[in-house]
Amino acid sequence: MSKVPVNYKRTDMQSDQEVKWCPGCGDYTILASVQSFMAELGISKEKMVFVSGIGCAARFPYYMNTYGLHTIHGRAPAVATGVTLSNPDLSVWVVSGDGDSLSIGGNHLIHALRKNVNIKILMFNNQIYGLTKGQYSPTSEEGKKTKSSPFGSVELPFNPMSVALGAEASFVARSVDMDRDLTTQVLQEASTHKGSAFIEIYQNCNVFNDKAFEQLTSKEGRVANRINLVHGEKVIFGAEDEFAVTIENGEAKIAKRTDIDDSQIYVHDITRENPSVAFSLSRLSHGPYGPTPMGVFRKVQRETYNEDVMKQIDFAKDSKGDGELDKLVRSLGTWDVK
Amino acid sequence: MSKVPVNYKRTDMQSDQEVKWCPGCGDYTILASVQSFMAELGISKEKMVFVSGIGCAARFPYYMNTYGLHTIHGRAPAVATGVTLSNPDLSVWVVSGDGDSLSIGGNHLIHALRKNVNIKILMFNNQIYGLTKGQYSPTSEEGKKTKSSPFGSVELPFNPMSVALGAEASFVARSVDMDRDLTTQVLQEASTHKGSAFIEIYQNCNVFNDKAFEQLTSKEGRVANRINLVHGEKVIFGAEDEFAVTIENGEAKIAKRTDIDDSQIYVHDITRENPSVAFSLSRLSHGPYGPTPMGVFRKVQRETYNEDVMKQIDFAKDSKGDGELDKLVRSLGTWDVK
Amino acid sequence: MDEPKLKIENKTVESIPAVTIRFAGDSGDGMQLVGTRFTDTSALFGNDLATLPAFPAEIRAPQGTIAGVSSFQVQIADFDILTPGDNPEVLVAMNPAALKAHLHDLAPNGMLIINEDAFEEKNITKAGYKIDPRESGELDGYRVFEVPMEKLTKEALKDSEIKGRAILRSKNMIALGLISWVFNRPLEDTINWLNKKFEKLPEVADANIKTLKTGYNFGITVEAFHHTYVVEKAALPTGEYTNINGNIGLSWGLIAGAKLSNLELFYGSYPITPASDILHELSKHKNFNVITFQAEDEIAAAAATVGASFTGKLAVTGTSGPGLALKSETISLALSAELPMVIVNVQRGGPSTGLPTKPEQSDLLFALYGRHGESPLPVLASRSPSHAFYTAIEASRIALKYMTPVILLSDNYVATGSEPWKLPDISDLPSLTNNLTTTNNSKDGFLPFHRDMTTFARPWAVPGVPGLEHRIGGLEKEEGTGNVSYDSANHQYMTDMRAWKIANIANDIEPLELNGDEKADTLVLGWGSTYGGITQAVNRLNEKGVKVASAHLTFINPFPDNLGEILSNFERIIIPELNTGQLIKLIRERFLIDAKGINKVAGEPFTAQELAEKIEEKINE
Amino acid sequence: MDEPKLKIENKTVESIPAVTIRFAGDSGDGMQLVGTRFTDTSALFGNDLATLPAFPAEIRAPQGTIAGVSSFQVQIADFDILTPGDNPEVLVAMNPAALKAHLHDLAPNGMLIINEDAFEEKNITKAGYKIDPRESGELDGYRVFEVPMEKLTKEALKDSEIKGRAILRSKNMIALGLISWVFNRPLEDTINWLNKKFEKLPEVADANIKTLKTGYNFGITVEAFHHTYVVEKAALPTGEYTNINGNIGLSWGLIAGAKLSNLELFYGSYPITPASDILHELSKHKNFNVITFQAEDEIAAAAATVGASFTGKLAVTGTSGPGLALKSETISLALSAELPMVIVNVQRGGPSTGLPTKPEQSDLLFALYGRHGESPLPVLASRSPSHAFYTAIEASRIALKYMTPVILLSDNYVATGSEPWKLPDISDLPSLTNNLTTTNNSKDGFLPFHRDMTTFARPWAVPGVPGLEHRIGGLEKEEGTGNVSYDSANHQYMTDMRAWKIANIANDIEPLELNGDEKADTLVLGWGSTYGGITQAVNRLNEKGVKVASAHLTFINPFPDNLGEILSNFERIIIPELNTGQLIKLIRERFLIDAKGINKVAGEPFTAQELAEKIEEKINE
Ligand SMILES: Cc1ncc(C[n+]2csc(CCOP(=O)(O)OP(=O)(O)O)c2C)c(N)n1
Ligand SMILES: Cc1ncc(C[n+]2csc(CCOP(=O)(O)OP(=O)(O)O)c2C)c(N)n1
Ligand code: SF4
Ligand code: SF4
Ligand SMILES: [Mg+2]
Ligand SMILES: [Mg+2]
Repeated sequence: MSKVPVNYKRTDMQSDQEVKWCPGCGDYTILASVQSFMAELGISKEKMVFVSGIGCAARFPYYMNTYGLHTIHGRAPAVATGVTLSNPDLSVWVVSGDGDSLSIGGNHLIHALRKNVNIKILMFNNQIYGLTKGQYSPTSEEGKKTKSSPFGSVELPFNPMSVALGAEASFVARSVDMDRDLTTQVLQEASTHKGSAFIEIYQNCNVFNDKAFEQLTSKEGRVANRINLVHGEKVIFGAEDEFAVTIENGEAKIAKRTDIDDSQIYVHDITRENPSVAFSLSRLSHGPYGPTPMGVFRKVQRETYNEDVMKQIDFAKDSKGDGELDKLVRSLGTWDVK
Repeated sequence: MSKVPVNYKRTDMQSDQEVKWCPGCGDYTILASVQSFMAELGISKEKMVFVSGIGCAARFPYYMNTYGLHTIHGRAPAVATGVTLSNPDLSVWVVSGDGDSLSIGGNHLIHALRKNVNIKILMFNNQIYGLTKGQYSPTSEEGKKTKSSPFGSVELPFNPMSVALGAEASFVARSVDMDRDLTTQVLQEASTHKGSAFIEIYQNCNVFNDKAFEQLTSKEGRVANRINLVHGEKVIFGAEDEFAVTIENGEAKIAKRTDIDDSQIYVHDITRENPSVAFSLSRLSHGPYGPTPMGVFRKVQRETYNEDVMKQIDFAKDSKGDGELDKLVRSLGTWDVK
Repeated sequence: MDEPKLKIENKTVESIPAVTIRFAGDSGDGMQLVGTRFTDTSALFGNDLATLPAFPAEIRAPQGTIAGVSSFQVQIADFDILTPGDNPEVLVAMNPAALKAHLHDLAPNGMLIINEDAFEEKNITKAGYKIDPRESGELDGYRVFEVPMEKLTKEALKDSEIKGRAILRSKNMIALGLISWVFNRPLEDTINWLNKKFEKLPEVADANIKTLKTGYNFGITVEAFHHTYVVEKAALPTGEYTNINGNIGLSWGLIAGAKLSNLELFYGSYPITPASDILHELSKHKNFNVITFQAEDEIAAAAATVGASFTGKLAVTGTSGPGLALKSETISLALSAELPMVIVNVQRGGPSTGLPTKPEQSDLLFALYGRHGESPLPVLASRSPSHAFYTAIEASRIALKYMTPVILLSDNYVATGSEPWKLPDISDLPSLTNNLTTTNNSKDGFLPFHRDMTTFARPWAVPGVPGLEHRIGGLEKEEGTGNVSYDSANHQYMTDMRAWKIANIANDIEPLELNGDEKADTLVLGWGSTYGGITQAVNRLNEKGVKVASAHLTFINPFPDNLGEILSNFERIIIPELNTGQLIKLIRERFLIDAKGINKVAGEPFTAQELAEKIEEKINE
Repeated sequence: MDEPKLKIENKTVESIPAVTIRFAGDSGDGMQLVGTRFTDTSALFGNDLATLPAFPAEIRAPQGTIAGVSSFQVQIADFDILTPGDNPEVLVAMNPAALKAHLHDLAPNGMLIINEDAFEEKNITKAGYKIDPRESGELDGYRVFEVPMEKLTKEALKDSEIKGRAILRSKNMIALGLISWVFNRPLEDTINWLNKKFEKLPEVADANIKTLKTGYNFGITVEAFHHTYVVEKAALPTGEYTNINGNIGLSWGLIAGAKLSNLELFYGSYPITPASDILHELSKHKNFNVITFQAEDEIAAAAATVGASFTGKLAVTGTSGPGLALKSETISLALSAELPMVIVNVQRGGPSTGLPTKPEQSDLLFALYGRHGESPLPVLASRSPSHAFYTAIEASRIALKYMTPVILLSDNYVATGSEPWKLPDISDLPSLTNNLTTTNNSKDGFLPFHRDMTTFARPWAVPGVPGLEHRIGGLEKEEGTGNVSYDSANHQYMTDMRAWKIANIANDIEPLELNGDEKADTLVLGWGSTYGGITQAVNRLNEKGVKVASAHLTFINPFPDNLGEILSNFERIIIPELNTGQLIKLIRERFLIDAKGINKVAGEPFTAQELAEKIEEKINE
């Protein structure tokens, strides 16, 4: 997609629709981050398309002053696939919730990632069904008491990063609503990625699941628990950089820096073809509890589905010439009745 | 499930239905393996249930002299979930194809695995849609020419082992139709596993995708390319055991034994809590090409969904007593009209 | 502050037969709670009542806007009523948006209580008013009472441990207290309820109670309110009553269906408004051996339910329109495998995501014809919260007796509205039969498709039963053996059998009953949630001397046996529906009768008044 | 071996107007190929023809069993025919199972050619015969010819490079050669075809050609076959013809629809019998800018198609019954968002997985009512392979002009049967309009739901067009702005508008035409694939002097404007359908006419004979 110099302000990205999330919802911050980011993306706004499913998060397209399609529950990646296949020149963004993406929509998500369709998928993970007023979701922690699990849920949640990596995702990243800088960085990396990008954004639902991400957003938690993944850099974290991540026996581990030599520290490389290390990083936490990696896990270039489809069409036209109906209807052989 | 000593012969496991696969189809061999195995499982046959979706593979239940339900395309794991939840005392097996499990049924598969529902899922992977006469499937190799991809498919296939591991599967294994011994071993391991088991069985479709697994089944291929994973043993392979698998920098690699010290060889451990190593093993091949790991990748004990559900019910009955309708209808408060 | 004196001093008390009150405010203002409390107190007091909650599809839409307004309407009466009332005689508006959204419904000369503290310029503009409605003259013709609810709350709580803006959370209690005064309702019940609810937060309980009393006392004190009303106890049939909404009635009916059939209940579902509360309710009752399965989507929910049915459960799946669409293929499997199953569909406004929190009856034809192939199944509908209890049992009965999926329709109006329900004697409920079997039915091995020759049901042999191992699926099956069969004659036979089995149920259901003037020329025929509205409209017309009768279908497929005869006794058939005309299509087709529809697709139930007028119009046409 | 002499010596040649031949054998026996070759040769020769292939749902069911039998029927004629014939006059049976499965259809005194080498005891038992049918007397009344096809093949190929059992693969060529002799068809065309097909395997081409000639020569040589037949060229309208089946006709029609509307075609699908061939065919034609998307399931296929429509493509999704069930929710989204889209449903036997390779017309009501909420959309049906071409264009036209999803029904009979098609002059095909826009339609910003006041279609502004950015979805939308609206009056208005928009299409479609005796009392009304059968039956009855007319609907929703008037001109309406009565419900409901059905749900089309008899019965009732 050729970038033309377009200069927008954040307000240019705001539609005239009133934003209808609950006061205090983390979605507001993400909306602000995305609007600011899109304003500076350098693409004119008629080329931007936001596609969503159903859920609180999925109201997102209404608030973007771009083309937008609010579809049905779980199907946004498939709809977006149709959009980008039809016009590869568009910048296509999917906005979804944890239920929308990982419960009803899990299959479309993994297939879009596998195919490397050129769409960017933002999953706002509040670990709850917001719009339907608070049932547990496939990312809710085990034992969670909700309306539909009054005695506690008995399901191990998905680790969304692991799911995406297991599904051959070429770009996988994580951010959190409150951290606008990190969100912007991650969006930036995604926007320069050819193919599908999967971005999990932890998002506080202050009505049905308040403070789910406190360990990563509270004053202390954010310094203690965020493991920032930066390409090319040693993975070090903690209030005083006192911890590091190592890769030992095929597993990512957390070590006190005093216990290891600095040379043992894992140096993050988002471009590794083999997703094994990215996967092992994803296992450092199972949800936003304790030390949790944030940022880009993986960004690997691979042909996109769209490009390949277009290549076949171009090839067919080059080799057979533009299709003509006259020839088509005669292609099985004809005879004359006189 | 308590095992009572039941002695069956293979023929006891055969239903009176004529087997209707194409002559030469790999499904016959798998059927033989499964029938022999089930005969010796020590469970009486009225407790066995085979559930399937739609496809050639999915005809399987008709040929087992047990309870069987041939359902609809892709939904067998969900149907089987209902079966095992309703009667945890049953031995519930799902039989499915690569299209059934990974195309239309991908979401049910990953959710069943995540929840650790007590069902055993056999996916016969012939890398093609057999029943609909030969379209590419999500496990077909890139560039595959089929009726629906006359110019070659442009999709990266799933790596089914990676998908399952990314979805928190507690048991993951692979076999191949021709190898009845390996299939039996793997079935044996699965049957003693508490929770969901995912077993990929490479299966030759001699009509639409003949010889897809030649690199693992031909005389030379089977010695050269099969990496047999055996719990507690060093992973060594090759006609003369000349190759080994090592775990280096978080990735599984193949090394010539002459290039490494034997102590560097990975010793297989199916019980590792952390799925990272199993995942990295799954990346040794992307399909049945070249050296490919076979056998059990992972077998980790974790509470099953069924057990947890039953515990809550038992707990509720213990604490509140058996439900009584009289009390129920009064539970919101009543008043009298006189 | 002293305990308010509950003696009637300084006031005139007028006795009225019924009143309809609507509470309206911001989604965050707690109107549902106020409404429910007032309802429960009135129920305890002995009124008959019916309620209609309404809330936006957003969890909490922007404060102060029309989109964010939530409301709760209740009619209380000293006689037997069927609807939550037409136009309210009392409207409580907590802010300008609530006023704007609801004023047009208020009855002429109605009582309008507004929270004057909310009428700041900002809020007035947000609500879309150009000028303050209190000054524009548009409130002329109503009895307006401006109450400084926020000021009163702050004063009441000035010594409370609750501080800052949190104080204002209690302001809904001003409204509740005040309305309690005006309608002479004691506070005790609500005080007890508050103490229990906030057991662990006594300061919150305390704050709410204080504010509640302040509202009540405001009524006592302020001159304006000295005229108060009382609605006496209703002369309901004697008995023990509880107040339920349709989702609860339906849930309990399913539990009862399981008990009565000696089976265990399996409920597979995926959350969706307005059906989710069935999942919530059932998941509480695990001590009834109820398994609730929250699936990854509606397809999985239905599929697991098929698995549960195959394994011998009373297997139920519940959803709303979009979810029913997703379940279609799976229902067709159950139908083909002839497995018993209940599919609950709580209808809402469509198409697509539509109006998720509004009632509509627009899924009827979908329920009847919403499957590929020839796939008939029974369809029945609940007409009210208590009827939902009985229809859930009835749907279970039919499914189990005839080995078929059954669709049970409810809608948002039945599901969320409430009414007093006279508790049945549980021991009087019928026990339900099923086709479970443990014995072989032929010497050549078990025949899963060997039918019972009265019901045409096949036997139900479930895994675990030795000797009856068998295999079935969704391909066409041979009669008897159940083996896959592509034979032409067999397909014709099985198709006919499946159709006949369902048609035959017509003999096994309650005949249709007439209400109103049986000798009239005109019959108003309805189904589902329009019951209250239609019946009340017809009763009113009868009182006025208009000759008209009504009848209400529980079964839409098959029709009760006597429907044709009843219809033939009337010259004019009128069919009101909250859709563009669906039952009417079935009636016209089957009986070749030129029935006329009264239709509305506006996300709202019919009011009795509206129906009475339209019925009269049609009669006079 | 010499070139067979094509002069007619030693034989009587009888000229007959038409003949129906059925080839039947094991799935592996190549019957479809033999049938297709004979068909193509006859087409080239100038006969009119129609075909009916039939194969089992298994890829290759067990050899020698009835389940494994595959067949191909073709009628060739020297006049204009509409069906593949009723009972075949010639049956070729490659083994006992094929005989058992098809003998009962063979016309009295019909010619029966059997492969005698296959009549070994093993095969006879496998087919379910207790004794050899050749000895049981059950072949009495037919003209039986036993041909040692395997022996002949082996002899023919004794010097071939092909060895072992592979030789027998060519035995179907004996049958083709022999039938070619009996019906005086030259071999050249098939020889050329074989040479081309096996260009890279000349030894295979050679073996097949040798066997083909052997079969032909067997006819020349063997006394028994000296009586041969010729079906002369049909007096078809002059023009250029090709032979197509319905899936190809439909695929080409979609490509044409895109060309004629100056759009690009997007086809999203998931393989399913019998619709898969549309995906296969379209994926070949990428040089027409056709994008085919094989999705992970039917929901994704439909969803991607909605995305393509939003982005300005002629967006089409195709499937069969179970897949249509899965697409229901997504179609409802397109309907609510008012996006143009064509949904192709190739019907097969249901319910559930049913009879996947058999024709049935049982999805009609599902197409009409198979969505939650009030969700009307146009439904049309193809009646024949060539008609599929035109209906695909017509469905595209309606979708694009009215901004609506359109359901186009086909069925297994239309989809896999073939007929000669007189090619249209491409330049005569109409160009199709659409609602694409690049200009703003209001000074307050673009209004995506501002409708055209003749078609009620909304404008189609697609991503990439500057200034028309807008956002829509499946929640109810405000007329004009398209913003989410929960307003009651707006919902009523939009519901009415959506209904009216579709109803209004009745003015824009071809009026219904009458066939047969226009003055008759009886009208036979049909839709879809029964066209050939009904028309031929009515024509035969007319010839017999029975007064009856017929009419065939292309649009089932809305009905063509003149339908009511036409119906009112007849006293008796008969509606034959391959279902239990679906169109008839619509007709009875709409026109309050006591129409009578002729129904069959046996996985087979009606034969003309069967229909003629039943129609006459109804007339005489
Ligand atoms: C087919 C269908 N099933 C169910 C629903 C009801 N529903 C709407 S949103 C939602 C889940 C919302 O959770 P999530 O995706 O996490 O989004 P959030 O509201 O938390 O942002 C559900 C179950 C629906 N609209 N459609
Ligand atoms: C809802 C639905 N969609 C599509 C089909 C058609 N269909 C039947 S089996 C199949 C795929 C078969 O492939 P696979 O699962 O790999 O099984 P195999 O036949 O190869 O064993 C498809 C697409 C169907 N029966 N139902
Ligand atoms: S319910 Fe939760 S996620 Fe939804 S808008 Fe409110 S705070 Fe946000
Ligand atoms: S098509 Fe392939 S998978 Fe299916 S039965 Fe035949 S050989 Fe086996
Ligand atoms: Mg969520
Ligand atoms: Mg397969």
